Amino acid sequence: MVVFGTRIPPVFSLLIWIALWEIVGQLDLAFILPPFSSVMQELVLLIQRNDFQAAAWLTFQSFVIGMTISIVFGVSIGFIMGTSKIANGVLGMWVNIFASAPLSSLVPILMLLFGLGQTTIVVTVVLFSTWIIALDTYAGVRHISPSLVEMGRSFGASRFQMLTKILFWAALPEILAGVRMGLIRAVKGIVIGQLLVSVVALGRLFRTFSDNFQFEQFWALTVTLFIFALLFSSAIGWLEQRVEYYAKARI
Amino acid sequence: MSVSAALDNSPKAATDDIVEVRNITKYYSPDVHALSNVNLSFPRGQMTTLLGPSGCGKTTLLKIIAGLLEPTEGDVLVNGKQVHGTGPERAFVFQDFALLPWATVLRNVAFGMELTKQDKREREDRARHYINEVGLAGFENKYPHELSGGMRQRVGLARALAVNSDVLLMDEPFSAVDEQTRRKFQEDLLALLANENKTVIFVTHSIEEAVYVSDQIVMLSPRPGRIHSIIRPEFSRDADPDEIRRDKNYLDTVEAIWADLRKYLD
Amino acid sequence: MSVSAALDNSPKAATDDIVEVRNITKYYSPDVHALSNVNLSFPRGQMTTLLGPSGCGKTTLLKIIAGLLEPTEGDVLVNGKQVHGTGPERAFVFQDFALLPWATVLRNVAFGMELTKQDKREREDRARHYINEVGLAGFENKYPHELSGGMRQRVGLARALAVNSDVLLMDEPFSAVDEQTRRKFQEDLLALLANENKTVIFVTHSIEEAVYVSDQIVMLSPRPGRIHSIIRPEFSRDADPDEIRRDKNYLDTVEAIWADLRKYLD
Amino acid sequence: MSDAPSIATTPPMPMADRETLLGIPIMRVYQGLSIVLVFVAWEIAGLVPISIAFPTFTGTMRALFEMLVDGRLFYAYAETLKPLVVGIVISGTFGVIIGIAMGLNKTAQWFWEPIFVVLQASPVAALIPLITYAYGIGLTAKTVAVIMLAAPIIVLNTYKAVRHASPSLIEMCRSFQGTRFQEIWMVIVPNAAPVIFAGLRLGVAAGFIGVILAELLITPTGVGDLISYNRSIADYEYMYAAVFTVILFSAILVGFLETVEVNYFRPEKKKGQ
Amino acid sequence: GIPAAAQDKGTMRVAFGDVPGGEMVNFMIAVARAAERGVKVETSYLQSEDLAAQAIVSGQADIGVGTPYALIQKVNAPIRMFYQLSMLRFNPVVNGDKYQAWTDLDGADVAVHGRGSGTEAIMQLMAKENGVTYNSVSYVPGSGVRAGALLQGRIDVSIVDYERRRLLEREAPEKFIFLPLPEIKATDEALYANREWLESESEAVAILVEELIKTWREINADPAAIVALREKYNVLPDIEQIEVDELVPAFTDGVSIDLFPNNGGSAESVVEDFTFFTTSGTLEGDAADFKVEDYWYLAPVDAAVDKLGAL
Ligand SMILES: Nc1ncnc2c1ncn2[C@@H]1O[C@H](COP(=O)(O)OP(=O)(O)OP(=O)(O)O)[C@@H](O)[C@H]1O
Ligand SMILES: Nc1ncnc2c1ncn2[C@@H]1O[C@H](COP(=O)(O)OP(=O)(O)OP(=O)(O)O)[C@@H](O)[C@H]1O
Ligand SMILES: [Mg+2]
Ligand SMILES: [Mg+2]
Repeated sequence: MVVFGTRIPPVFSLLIWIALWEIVGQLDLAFILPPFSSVMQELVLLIQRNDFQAAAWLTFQSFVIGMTISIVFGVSIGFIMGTSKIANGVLGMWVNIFASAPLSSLVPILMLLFGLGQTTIVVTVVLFSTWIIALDTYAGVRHISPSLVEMGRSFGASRFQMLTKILFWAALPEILAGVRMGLIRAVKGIVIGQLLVSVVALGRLFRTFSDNFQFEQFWALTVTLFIFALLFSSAIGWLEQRVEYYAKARI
Repeated sequence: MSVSAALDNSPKAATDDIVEVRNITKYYSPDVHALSNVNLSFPRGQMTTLLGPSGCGKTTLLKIIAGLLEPTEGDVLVNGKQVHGTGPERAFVFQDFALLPWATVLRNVAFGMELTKQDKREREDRARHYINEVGLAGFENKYPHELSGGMRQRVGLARALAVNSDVLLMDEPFSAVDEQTRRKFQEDLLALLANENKTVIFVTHSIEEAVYVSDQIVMLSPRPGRIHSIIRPEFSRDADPDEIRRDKNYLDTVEAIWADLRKYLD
Repeated sequence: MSVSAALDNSPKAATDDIVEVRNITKYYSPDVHALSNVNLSFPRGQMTTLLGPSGCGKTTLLKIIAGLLEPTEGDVLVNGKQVHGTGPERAFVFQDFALLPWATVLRNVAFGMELTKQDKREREDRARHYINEVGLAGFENKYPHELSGGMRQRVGLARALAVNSDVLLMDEPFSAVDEQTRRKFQEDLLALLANENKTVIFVTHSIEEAVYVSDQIVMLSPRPGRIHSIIRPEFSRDADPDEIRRDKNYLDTVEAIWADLRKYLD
Repeated sequence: MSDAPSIATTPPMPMADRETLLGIPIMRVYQGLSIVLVFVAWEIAGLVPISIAFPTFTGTMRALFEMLVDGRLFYAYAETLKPLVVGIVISGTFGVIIGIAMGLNKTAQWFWEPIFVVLQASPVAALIPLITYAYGIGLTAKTVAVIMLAAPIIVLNTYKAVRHASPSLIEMCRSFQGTRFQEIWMVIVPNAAPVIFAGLRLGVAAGFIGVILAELLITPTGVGDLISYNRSIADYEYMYAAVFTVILFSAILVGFLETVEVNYFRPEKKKGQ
Repeated sequence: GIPAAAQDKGTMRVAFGDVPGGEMVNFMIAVARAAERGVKVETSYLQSEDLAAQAIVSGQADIGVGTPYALIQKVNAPIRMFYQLSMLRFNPVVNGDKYQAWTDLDGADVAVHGRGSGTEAIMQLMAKENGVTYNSVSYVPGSGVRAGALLQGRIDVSIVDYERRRLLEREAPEKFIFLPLPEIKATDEALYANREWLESESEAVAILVEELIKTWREINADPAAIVALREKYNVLPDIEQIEVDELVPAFTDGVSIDLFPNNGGSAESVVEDFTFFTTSGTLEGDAADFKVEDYWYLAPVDAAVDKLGAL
């Protein structure tokens, strides 16, 4: 948007929304919505709490482990689907079901199978992110220009060279897009899962805050999660931008 | 100009054919019959063009020669020996260039050698040489998306030249660049090939281009592709481009081919 | 053949120019200067081609004439009156065809009339007429994706003809179809236009095409596009295509233009 | 010019995807096998059992069948679908309108895009427990949960679709003197339709998650109630049967929407296949 | 902390079916004391009681908190309750603007915890006794959620725990009327575990049970001691300040209504449970047919009471 000849970047409209929030909060219009400023104060306190830090650290660790596993899984499944018709038919069916199913309803079952520790959270991350990574990788593999593959073959590339020197790089933009989507889904999955079973302190904090009408803290926790999700996904977005230039150049 | 009958190789060519195809038939599926019993010889050091209406099987034939497609029946011979699959004596130049978007011009040109694990230093020197040769000196560290279509095709050509194959296979190499660039490219290609001793097999839709660049033109009939006729344009290639384009033989050949092909169009 | 100096309109044309552009300058942004002070006249009933190196502003000029782009400076006159925006007297034929993928050939051809809310019955009759005219009878109920590139372009042409504009604007109408189809199309287009009294403004990269189809060729210099020269090929269009392509005037004109343009290529 | 003598050539083997087994396409056979495999694994895990709270596949199917027969399942889905349908209709209508506005108007885009991007990328489900305080425990609360999850994705997809409408089609419309309204209605919207529908499909999937969550977190009704009630009385077979129907239902729903889209909105696709 | 001298007497993993809060402080004090005697306790907090029960059944945790009568009866789970933590003390509550007494509730919309829950049982029992019929019974799990909905005016008739009763009285004094209940003698929360585990870890279980009884008795004697004890053992350091402030009044109230049994349950209390839970429909069958040892494992409690003397 341009005002008085200056271009105002879109993110600045968020400031308007925040201002609106502050006003609604100050006017005390809805008791579940305290002013943004007091939420921010609580946020500063929140991130100093031991139980929050422990929960955040545990979640973060599980995230890194879970995402690593689902990238390996997802990319492999995507490549297998992209290269074999049968695998595509069989795996594709399951991947599609899991990618669109309300997996949250499975989280209580996961707890049963994987215990009350970190494993369950890691599995949640994997369960929520693998499928979309697989689907995007598959799209990426299908998207690879056949002439690039033929080029590799005509210069005598081995299967391994083909995979590591051509196919992987050619599908990279989609893979990254998939990883970003998977990440967003995993954050959502963890939050939903924790609301449903609350193995880590995150879900517990949400419950405590809402049960005790501590809405400042509640929103502070929510905002923290939002920021975390946005930071994570913009980090990958930045990586995507770096490979975007050739994604655009592809035919 | 001589229009020889199909299958009847000119005696001179028969003595030294670098590539031969015998009884090639190709079905993509039971009801897609792309090529039917094609026999052809490609004389060493000459430029042969495959010409024909759209969908007649030109690309199919070229890919079979390259070893990228298996024929349903028939053999491909290189230097008299039957071959299966791709081989270092044949290099492909792609219509859509097939450059690695994430690699620089230098790495792209050296890529064929990278795959055969040649020493990095050596292959880059060689790549640089061919980058100069196709007139791209100074662009070594650019990425494909920073180049114009014509320049990208030159990178693809340099890559094929750099692996030092005897046979260059080109599938409509100029169709993705604009007309004026294309015309320039044709002239440059001829100049370049005059120095290198290459055999070129070239697919095009352009009758003028075919006649202008080739020693031998193979005309295919509509699907299933068969050899319709083989034409050897006969005019001196020593004249300058403009003169060639006014040459009576040149114009007659173009005209004869056009008269032949236009009946296949919708 | 006469190569007139830029800006110097031939006296005959001046008497009846259906479209005129005056002092057209176009900046896309302060540092993208696409056109610089272009003055041109387009004689009624004639075919004018815009020719020039890639990126010189041909498309920009055509869109300004069509009213799809606002010039930074200068005016467009149609029938002597200054115009702003698009108008029913000018119809565009798009390079990428611009057909509605969800509409049949019939609806696509009638679409211009649908927009001006003509009676359905009437506009479909008219559409059918032009579908016949461009040789697509029987394809009325097909969807664009079921047609070949050449057939799609014919649909785009029929759509432009159906609205009965005096001026047809064509931006590289044949660049998306293959060479042989294109050649056929050129001949068909000339035959078609011989019956309809249209003024055509045509952008192309192909020198042969420009010389073959046009009454007047406007050559633009590289960005910022200025008029480099205006050429009126002079040979009889009554001869058959093959003869025209051998005509000395034709060949000379092609050669002169090529000599001029090749210096702009990389 | 002589044609080569035509030698009788045998066509190649039929392609893999045309192969059939007893008249069923081979792909379906493999898919069926994989499903059987998963169910067998489930059955074995339930027989071991890996946990008392983990029923066998056959037990679950028996429970499912029973709930089908006595109508409990239908009643539950009728309950669940109420807020889902209302929520999807609301977020579909307003989502598409806002999305189109964003795609056509720079200021609208400036204002709405970041907030929807934030909402889409963030775990808004965290706010579901708050809904009770604002909207109580009834249909409204659940509808709000559906809207919260479904709207952002519908808006953003519509916006992107409109944004990326083919510029040459728009120019074509303008060159034939189409009005702005015609441009939007006859070119931009149909052109964007497939992506808008993809967005609606994703929105329905997200909304379904929303309604299930609301039923698990706000008040147990419908399928959520089947899950939590049966869990609380330790009828695990029924609980798993309910979870199973949730997954199955969403797969069927998504497939159904795809069919609707192809059949009614893009005739050329249907004809092409 | 655990004194270095204490030897390892085993580990127990406790799964709560609720988020940590003030009402758990007494239990955690007993746990801390057991820890001092060499028992290591790990705690996890799950979203609901039935999830916690599943965790015990599947071996993900050792000790659960709740009253898993239905679970034991339905799936014949080899789990047994072994310590009675608290008594069922619920508070039926109505919006004072609309209703004043049980007899007003004919045609009212009632919100209870869950289908087949003790809260529903109580509300249905009272309806029967007062000859009224509710218009609808809806299920809103979580006393906190019901309290919130009451405050918001979204529901008018419900039943909450004593903690939420205090909250309602604090947040909206005068607005709500708490309806009278006849005395109900049934367990609200008990500790339970796998029978086998109880036998194999008898030493650790004995220590825990002893400490529980001691702590319960201390608090029953002086509810205000809860604050000092919490500080001494650094129990639940992260709970909210509001909850800390509420500790003394809440425990004082609790003690006054006999919320915390002195002896950790007995065969007699179990029989009373049978009576209540069969009436409420949680258990199917006739109360007289139930056997204590099918549901409870009283050996540790009996031993501890013997050792400490019955009160
Ligand atoms: N992978 C494939 N599977 C099935 N049919 C194919 C395949 N590739 C090509 N065909 C069909 O085989 C025939 C020959 O195709 P080919 O690409 O060789 O023609 P072409 O002469 O190169 O055409 P063009 O001039 O359009 O490039 C065509 O009818 C085409 O539809
Ligand atoms: N929308 C735009 N914004 C900014 N610059 C533009 C835009 N459209 C075109 N240009 C620039 O203006 C110049 C003229 O463009 P135009 O498309 O008119 O050239 P052209 O002669 O049609 O080229 P070509 O032969 O490649 O079609 C080019 O340098 C181009 O990069
Ligand atoms: Mg081809
Ligand atoms: Mg252009």
